Formats: sequence, structure tokens, C-alpha cells
Amino acid sequence: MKPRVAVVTFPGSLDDRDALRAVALMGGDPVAAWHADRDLRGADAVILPGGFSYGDYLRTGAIARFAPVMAAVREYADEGRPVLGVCNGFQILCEVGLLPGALIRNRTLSFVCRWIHVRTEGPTEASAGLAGGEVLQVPIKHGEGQFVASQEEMGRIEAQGLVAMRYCAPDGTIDERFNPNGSAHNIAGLHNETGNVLGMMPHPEHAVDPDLGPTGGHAVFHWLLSAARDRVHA
Amino acid sequence: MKYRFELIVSLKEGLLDPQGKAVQEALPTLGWDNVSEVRVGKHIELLVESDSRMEARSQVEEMARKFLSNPVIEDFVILVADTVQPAKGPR
Amino acid sequence: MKYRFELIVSLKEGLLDPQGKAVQEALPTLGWDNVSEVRVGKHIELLVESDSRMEARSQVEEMARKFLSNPVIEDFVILVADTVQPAKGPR
Amino acid sequence: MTGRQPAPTEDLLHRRLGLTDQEFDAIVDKLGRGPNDTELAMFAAMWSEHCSYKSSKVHLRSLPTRGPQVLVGPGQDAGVVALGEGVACVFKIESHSHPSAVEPFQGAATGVGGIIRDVLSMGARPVALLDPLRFGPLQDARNRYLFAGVVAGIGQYGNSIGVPTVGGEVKFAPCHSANPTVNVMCVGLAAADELIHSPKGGAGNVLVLIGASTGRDGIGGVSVLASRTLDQDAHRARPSVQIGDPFEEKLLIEACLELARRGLLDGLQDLGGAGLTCAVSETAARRGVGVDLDIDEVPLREPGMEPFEVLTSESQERMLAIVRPDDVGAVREVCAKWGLSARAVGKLRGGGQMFVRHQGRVVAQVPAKALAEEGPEYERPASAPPWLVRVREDDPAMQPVPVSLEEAFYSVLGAPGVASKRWVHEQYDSLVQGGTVLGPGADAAVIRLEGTIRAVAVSTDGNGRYGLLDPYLGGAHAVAEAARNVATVGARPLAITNCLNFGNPERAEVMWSFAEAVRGIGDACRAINTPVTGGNVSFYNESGDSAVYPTPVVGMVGVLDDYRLLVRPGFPSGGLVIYVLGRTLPELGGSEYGEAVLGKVSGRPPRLDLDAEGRLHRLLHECARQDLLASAHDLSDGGLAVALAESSIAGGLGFTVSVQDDGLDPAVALFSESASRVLVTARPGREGDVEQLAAVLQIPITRLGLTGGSRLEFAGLFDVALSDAVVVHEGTLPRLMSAQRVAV
Ligand SMILES: Nc1ncnc2c1ncn2[C@@H]1O[C@H](COP(=O)(O)OP(=O)(O)O)[C@@H](O)[C@H]1O
Ligand SMILES: [Mg+2]
Repeated sequence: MKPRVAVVTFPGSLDDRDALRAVALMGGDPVAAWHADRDLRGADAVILPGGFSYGDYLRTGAIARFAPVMAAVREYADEGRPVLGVCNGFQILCEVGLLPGALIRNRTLSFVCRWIHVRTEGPTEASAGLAGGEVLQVPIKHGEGQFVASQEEMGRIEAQGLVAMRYCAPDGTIDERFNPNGSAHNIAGLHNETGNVLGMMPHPEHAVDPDLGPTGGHAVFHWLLSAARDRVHA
Repeated sequence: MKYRFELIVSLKEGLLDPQGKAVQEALPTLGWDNVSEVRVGKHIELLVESDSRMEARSQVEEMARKFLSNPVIEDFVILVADTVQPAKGPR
Repeated sequence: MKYRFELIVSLKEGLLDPQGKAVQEALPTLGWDNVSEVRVGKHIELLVESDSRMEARSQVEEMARKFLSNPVIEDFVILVADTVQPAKGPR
Repeated sequence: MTGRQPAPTEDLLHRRLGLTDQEFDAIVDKLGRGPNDTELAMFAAMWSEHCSYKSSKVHLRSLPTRGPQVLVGPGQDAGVVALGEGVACVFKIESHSHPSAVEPFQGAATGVGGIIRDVLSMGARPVALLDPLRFGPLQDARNRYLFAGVVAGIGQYGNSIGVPTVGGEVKFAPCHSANPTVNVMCVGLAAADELIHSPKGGAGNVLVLIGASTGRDGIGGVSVLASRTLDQDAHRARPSVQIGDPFEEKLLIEACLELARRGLLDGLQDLGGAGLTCAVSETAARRGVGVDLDIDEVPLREPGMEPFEVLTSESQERMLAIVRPDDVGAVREVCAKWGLSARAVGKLRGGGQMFVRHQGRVVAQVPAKALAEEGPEYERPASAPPWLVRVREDDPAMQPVPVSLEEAFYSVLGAPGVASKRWVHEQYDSLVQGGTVLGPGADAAVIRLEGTIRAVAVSTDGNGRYGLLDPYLGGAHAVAEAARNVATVGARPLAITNCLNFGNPERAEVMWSFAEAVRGIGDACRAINTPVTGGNVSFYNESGDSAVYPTPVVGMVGVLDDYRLLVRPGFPSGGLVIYVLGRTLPELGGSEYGEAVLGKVSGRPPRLDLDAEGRLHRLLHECARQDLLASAHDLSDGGLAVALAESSIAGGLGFTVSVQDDGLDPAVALFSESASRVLVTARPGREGDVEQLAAVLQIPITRLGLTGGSRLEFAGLFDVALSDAVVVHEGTLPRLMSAQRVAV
């Protein structure tokens, strides 16, 4: 049975249809969910897609956080089901506290759309995160992707191995010159402690179709779908 | 001497304020249905080194006019820092 | 009764403020080399309908804490509108 | 209602509203009485140059508009062509130059919003944006401010609504310092049988105003901002500046598409110039009916607005739906789901009159057709400027090269108009919607049709220098280059939209250049078989003694039957044979070389053999279909030298070529801008096929050399390191813009 993956559409979500398409292409069963829904239609995993939910005028994710569907998302996270937040989805996950830190305006103050490389970090023993040690080519497109956290929080993030991926050179070297937005420690994506929640600024859903470009998004969807499949069989 | 100034830059009246509108429309769904006329602007804080407060102030005014605000769509007010009364919210 | 409030939301002290930094770096190239510690935040104005000023104020505080600011990265101050002294900048 | 006779003073209201005395008399004629102030404001808005096309109509009529591919031609909100497999492509271009000169960020942002709604009103999902832009030189701080603001504004709006910006142009010339040119093109897709047409009749149907509330911003925008030359104190136009709300627009897109999908619409109309007056009167006039409009039902953002303000406000993010009475409830529900206001503001009725009611009284009563279709029409005096003869005689090809060829090469490659536009397009989301097969940086952008192997290719082009030196050729070249760009990626050009950016049409030389440009566009479109489906005229792009170059910008769409066969501009591997298709002549008039190296815009633009151009497109299309090419890149600004460098940079691979085979002067061989040429590399082993096809189609083909190495080697002339060329090409705009201070 194909794992069912819900993609939540908030007013102002933009990459929701792309995420649905990517789920199907990668062998999942895509399910469209709506911000006003209170449940996720029995899906095995959930994606909070990119975009500008509710316009993102006050602060990214500030309003989406209160959407009815978020209670269900939180439940998924707590139950250990896979939750993927991409770009605006990552911002929302931070805003609701499912992931630490926050994303603020890029250091350059400009929006940036570019194909970049990230290196995945291995998950800790205890967690079920994305496999480490891979260099993925994926696009970013955001104006507020600079990851920040207080010093103590940063210490905890590193100590607990919560970093899922960092911006890097094409050969995988972590280097400030390849940091597109000024993120602390080149952080491009984070896990929660149990590894079932992943937030990332790059867009894996735009890096799955070889007709359109590199396929660095495969690794992320493989992780999401296999984690979802585990739930199906569990 | 160094003087601290605060500036508030906001959209001219009559112009649509999408930020304010978004906040205002969100509040009732969060349980506050008694809020109106929300406007969102910028707050800029800066420290100016100068011989006199008057001189510093007139420089801030020039900066505000020429760079910190967009006179086509925005107005600004200068608050002299020490006339601002912080209230008890955490800071 | 309706009460007007103003709020200032700004990035926490320890965090680098990209907008403030950009302004600070720009000012010398525009001829002002005597400005430091620039911080850029948000200024939010709103009107609250309530039976008492106290009640209104505590609601604003709650809104600020839960919605208008993100405590992970931001602080806020509430200015009671009529304690703000607008200076002579055009408004 | 009381008729109002004009008082014999200088300060007549109609004149202050921009109407001439003759136009006022025509209004009195149509009404059979004097108009009241509200009616006069409505006429002033609708009869402005911007809305009525009064100076351009007589010329535009000569354009070819028919063809089997055209589903909807000019006259609707946007043109439509068939792409095959039942898919329709809706597209249109528009100028937002005047608002952008006043407030670059919001001016450009709202320009994006406006053109999106044009495409949306046909029932199509907007799938791509392109932004042809022109500014003054970047050495000037004001120009940097305008450039940075416009790009950021387009980015903010396009990025926030999820429509990818996939192409455009950026050119620089001193004439744009006071008059930046901001054009935006939008492409949309729809199932051909689900397009929203505007049927006849419909009396009894309800007008539902959807989206943002109406404010005082943008009042008089039509007459003040778009139809009068920007004068010294351009900022007196301030209150007309609009703030865009892209979030509202995104909701409008989704709500309108859902309404269309569910069959709840009898018609859909965007609100643009002249606001409600235009949307309502055009709807009624097109359908041959009358209308009752109750402006008390219009949701207002500000209290105390006068009827004329509500009627002419250009507040953004609004659409007007025409709905059968039984469907009004369902329409409201869909809008509520998307968090949008939807208000019934009127009804279509029999007859042809537009009634406007306010507080129970009729405040205006005007024949809808008089407003929308019976505006004035002028055949303004036109004559060529006397100085043109002298400037044309000054042929750059006759001048000695003042510097070494290597220096000339770097000057041309690093000219801001030629250098890489990455600084611009990295600020745009070019990927959202997942259809972008080829984004910014190629000759044409390619967007696939969901679920098929088919794709639409699109490019915008225009050359102001050519327009200045010969507006006829300027128009024709714009069409030819746009078609060539589309053909270069392997697509078949289908049809165009165009944006005509000119100065004050009341001046004979401007009017002459306009007429010539339109004639050039028409001839080229007929020859290449790409009809005109619509466009936009932007006059009065001048202030003081500075007018923009006569700048026709063409937006071309084409179809690619199988996007997997598309051809990219970069050299993909070493050892490939490089050819140039087409003939190189000593044509440096109006060239990038002339401006960047000699410092002059003079001579005659390259001639254009439209028959050869058409054959070249067929050759490219056939080569792509048979998968014979490893790369293709058209030759335009900067000629062969720039095309070689760009293909090399894009592929990250050098080349060795000999460019002087037919004994051309080196500067000509390198920098001539002779038209109808494309640089290609053949797939290994397919060289003979390419040569043979070229021979069959009678396109000259010259073998230049081979790809490979890490140097750009022009044998016998000079050579440079690829890495140095990259620094110049990629580094120019970032370097110039590093002096621009980001506003907060
Ligand atoms: N304003 C812009 N926005 C987006 N893309 C742009 C812009 N300006 C230029 N580009 C892209 O940069 C590339 C080079 O532009 P240009 O030199 O005008 O191409 P060409 O000569 O083939 O018409 C094209 O892919 C074009 O779409
Ligand atoms: Mg080209």
C-alpha cells in the first residue's frame, strides 16, 4: 500500500500543488488538506508546503500557527509520525515550537532563488532522521531564511545533533561563502529530538523530476515515505 | 555626546496597509474581536554622536526624510528616546 | 470605550538585526558617519474596545505575547498612546 | 438631474480633467445635455489616452490579428492562442512605467498585479511572468534606486502569489533616467473549452465585486499618472500611488479559478485603469446591454467617498464577476472560503444605459457604449525628425577601432545591457508551480503543460537604439528577435503581444516613430506568421526635453511539441563543432559595440530579410525535432563575440574559433549585429545533417571551430581566460549595484 501523505494548503500557500505532485512522483499517495480542517484525513505523514501563508506580513508563520489544522499537525509530531516543513512550512514549525529557533530576513535583505548544495548530517542514534553524509543539489527561494537561535539554544541544537542539513560547497565542504542567507552554523534544515519532524528551507519538491533539473530532493522524499511506510506497517 | 533617538515610520493615511489588514483580520479568529484600526509600521532606533541634542535631532530628521522613510508613501515621527515610557511588558 | 495602543516589537538584543545592520552600513556612505547601534523593529498601532483601560492593556499584552511577537527572537514594549510625544517631523 | 453648462473661464473642469473642448462637446452631443461632474469624471477616465487609445487606434488597426492558432484576438482583456491538446495560452503585456517612476517598488509591484488579473479574467491560471525593464545608467544613484526598487517590487509581488518570473530584459540608456520603462508580461494556461468568454446579453445577471475594498488611492490614476507627461514635481502625483497586497491577489486567483471551474461565472472582468467605470461600462457595452450600478454596495476602505471617487478609484486586487441570479449564493460561498469579500453591486439590464445610483438617487446616466467604445480617435500629425538623416549617416562600421579588440570585447561583454542579469532574476522565484523547464538565462523560457510533453516557449524583446535610428526596423526587429529566441530553443513561434513605449504623441516626430514601429511590427508578423493578439500603448514617456527611445517591446509565445527535445544555450561538452547560421555583414549601426566602444548611437540598424528569418526558424525547429543540436543561442546585442562568450559561460567550457573566414574586418566579424543569425553546436556525428538541412533551407552556415578548453580563443585575434570572462559578465551588475543602499 502506498503511504498517504497530506499536504496542507493555507491561504497563501504556493508550493502545495508542487508538493502533491512530488509525493505522487516519488511513489506516495498525495492527499490535499485544508487549513481549516481539524484532521489530516488519515494520512501517514504530513507536509507543510512553501509559500506565504496568510501573506506572512506580520512575521512568517505567525498566523498559520493558529490554523485549526495545526492541532492535528502537532499530534502527528507528538505521535512520531513524519512531518516535513518546507520553507514557509519550516518557518511555521519553528513558530509553533515544534522546532527550535526562528527564521528571519536574509542577511542580504533580498529574496534569493538559486540552486544550492546542502550536506545532510547523520541523525543521532535515538532518532529516525534523514540519513547523513550526502550532498544534495536543491533550490532555495526565500526572503526570510536566515536561521537564528539564542546562544544556549544553538548549543543545545548542536549538542543533540538536531541539524539535518547545512549549506555547503558542491564538494560538501561547509563554508561561509556558500551560505546564501546568513544562517547560523550554515543551518539549512533541522530535526526535532525524535527525528520525525524535519524543517528545511530548500525545496525538495522542486528537485525530484529529472526533466526539470537535479534531483537532490529524492533523499528527502525517500526519508519521508519510508518513515510513513513504517507507520503503515506498524 | 551620544543621543538616542527613536523613529516611527508608517504608511500615509489613505494608503492600504496590507500588514495592518492581515493582523486585524487574524485577531478575531484568535479570540480578540474588539480590535480595530490596526496599522503596522517600522520602528527605528539609533544613537547619534553630536555636540548638541538640537544638532543631532536635525540630523535624524534629515536622515528620516532622505533615507529612512519613503516620503512618497510614508510619514515619520521622531521620538526623543527619553520621553518614551516603556511599560511593564518584558524587555 | 476605545483605547489606542502602540507596540514596539524588536529583535532580541543578542541577535544580529539584518535591517539595522544594512542601515548602519549605508549611513556613512550617505554622509552620516556618526550613527551607531541602529535597530529596526516593528511599530504596531491598534484600537481596543473595552470597559477599562486596564482591561484593554492586559489584552494587548496577551496579544503581543501570543501573536504580535515571537518570544524566541523578539521583545516588545507597549506604549500607551498618549504618553508618546510626537516631535515636529512632518506627519 | 441637472445639466451643467461650462462657464467661460480658463479653469473649466473638463480641462482640468484632461479633456479638450472638442471632447467636451462630443460628450454633450452623446448625452444630449451637459454632463454633471460625476459623469464628466467618468468620461475623463474612459476617454484618457490610457483607456481610449485615441492616438494609437488608427495605426493599431493595420496589425494582422487572424490565424488558425488565434482563439481570441485583440479587444479582450488578453489574447489567446491554441497550443494543441486542448490547451489555450492566454497572454498579455502591459506598461507600469509612470507609477514606477513615482514609487518604484509599489509601482512595479502593482504592475504585476494588474497584468495577472487581465489573464485571470479569461479564466486562465497565470503560469509565468516576464519583465522587460529599461533604466538610466547605473552610475547615477537615482537610477540605482529605481532599478533596485522595481526589481524588488516585481519580486515581492510575483514571489508572493506563486507565479514564476521566468524571463525579461534589462537595458540601460540615458533617456530612461527620467523615464524608466517597466513592462510586465503574463502568460496563463487554460483548457480551451473552459475559457471565460464574454457572451452577448445577460440582462438580469448580477455584478459581483470580489476582493479588496475601494479606497481613495489611485483616484485619477488614469488621467494623472498615465496620460500626462511627468513634470518636474512628479511627486504631486503622490496620492495616486497604490500599495499592492499580493496575498489578496493570490486569494483572488484561487477563488476566480474555482468559480470558473464550477461554472458559476457568466463573465469575469478585471478592474484596472478607470476602475469600476471601465469594468462596468466595458462589460455592458460588449454585451450590448445596459447596467444598474449601486455604488452604496461597494465596500469602501474610507468613509465619505464621493461617487466619482468610488467610480474611478483604481484600488488594486478587485475583480468583477457577472453571475446568474441563482448562482450568487454559491459565488459568495466560494469567495468566503477564500476569505474574500463578494458584494452584489449591480445588475445588467436591457437598453444600453449605465445608471449609477447613490443614496437612492441616480447620480449618473450614460450610454455604456459612449464611455467604452465611442471615445475620440485622432490621426495626429506625424513627420520624421530632421536630425535623423545626419545620425543615420554616421556609420560605426566606418570608424577605426579605438582600443584593442580584447578591450573592445570586454567593454561589450561588460556593458550593463549585455552583462548577466543574474542579479535581477535571482530575486525572482522562477520555479514555483513546477512547470519551468527552462528559466531565466536562456533565449526563451519554457513552461511545460501539466501532464503532457508539450510546452510553451516565451520571450520578450525590443531594441530602443534600433527604434531611435529606424522605428520601422525597430518594430520589425523586435518581432524577429523574439521569434528567433523562441525558435532557438526549438519551439514554433505562434503569436505576439506588444507594449509600445513612446513619448508624447502630440509631437509629430513621436507620432511618426509610433506609426513606423507599428508598420514594422505588422510587416514582420505577417511574414513570420505570428499574429498580434493584443498589447498595450504607453505614451507620454517623456519629461522636460528627454523622451524615451521609440521602444516597441514584443512578447512572443511559441509551442514545443516535446520539451525533452528543447535546445539550451550552453556548450555541453568539448570537441563539438561550432557553427553560425546566417550571414554576417558590416552592420554596426545602433549596435552595442557602437555605444560601448565608440560611445555613439548612430548609423542604420541592421537590415532584415523576413523571408530568411522565417526559413531560419524552420531550420532551428527541424534541427530540434531531429535532435541534431547540442546547443543553440541566438545572436543579438554584441553580436557573435557575445554569443560565443555566453554559450561558453553557460556551459563552463571554452572554445577555439576563427571568425574571419570571409575576410570581414575583425570588429565587424566579432560585433556586427546582422539579424537572423544563431550560434549552434552539432551533436557529434550529426554535423553533416545540420549542414545539409541548412543548405536545403538556404541558410548560410559557417563552421567556426570547436568547443573545449578553458579559454575563449579567437584565433589570430586574441584570447582570454574563461574565468576572466565570467568575472566581467557575472560581476558587472553586482559591482554597479553594490553602491546601492538597500532601503529598509
Ligand atoms: N528583468 C529580467 N527578469 C528576468 N529575467 C531576465 C531579465 N532580464 C534578462 N533576463 C534573462 O536573462 C537572459 C538574457 O537576456 P537577454 O540578453 O535580453 O536575452 P536575449 O538577448 O536572448 O533576448 C534571458 O534569459 C532573459 O530572460
Ligand atoms: Mg537570445
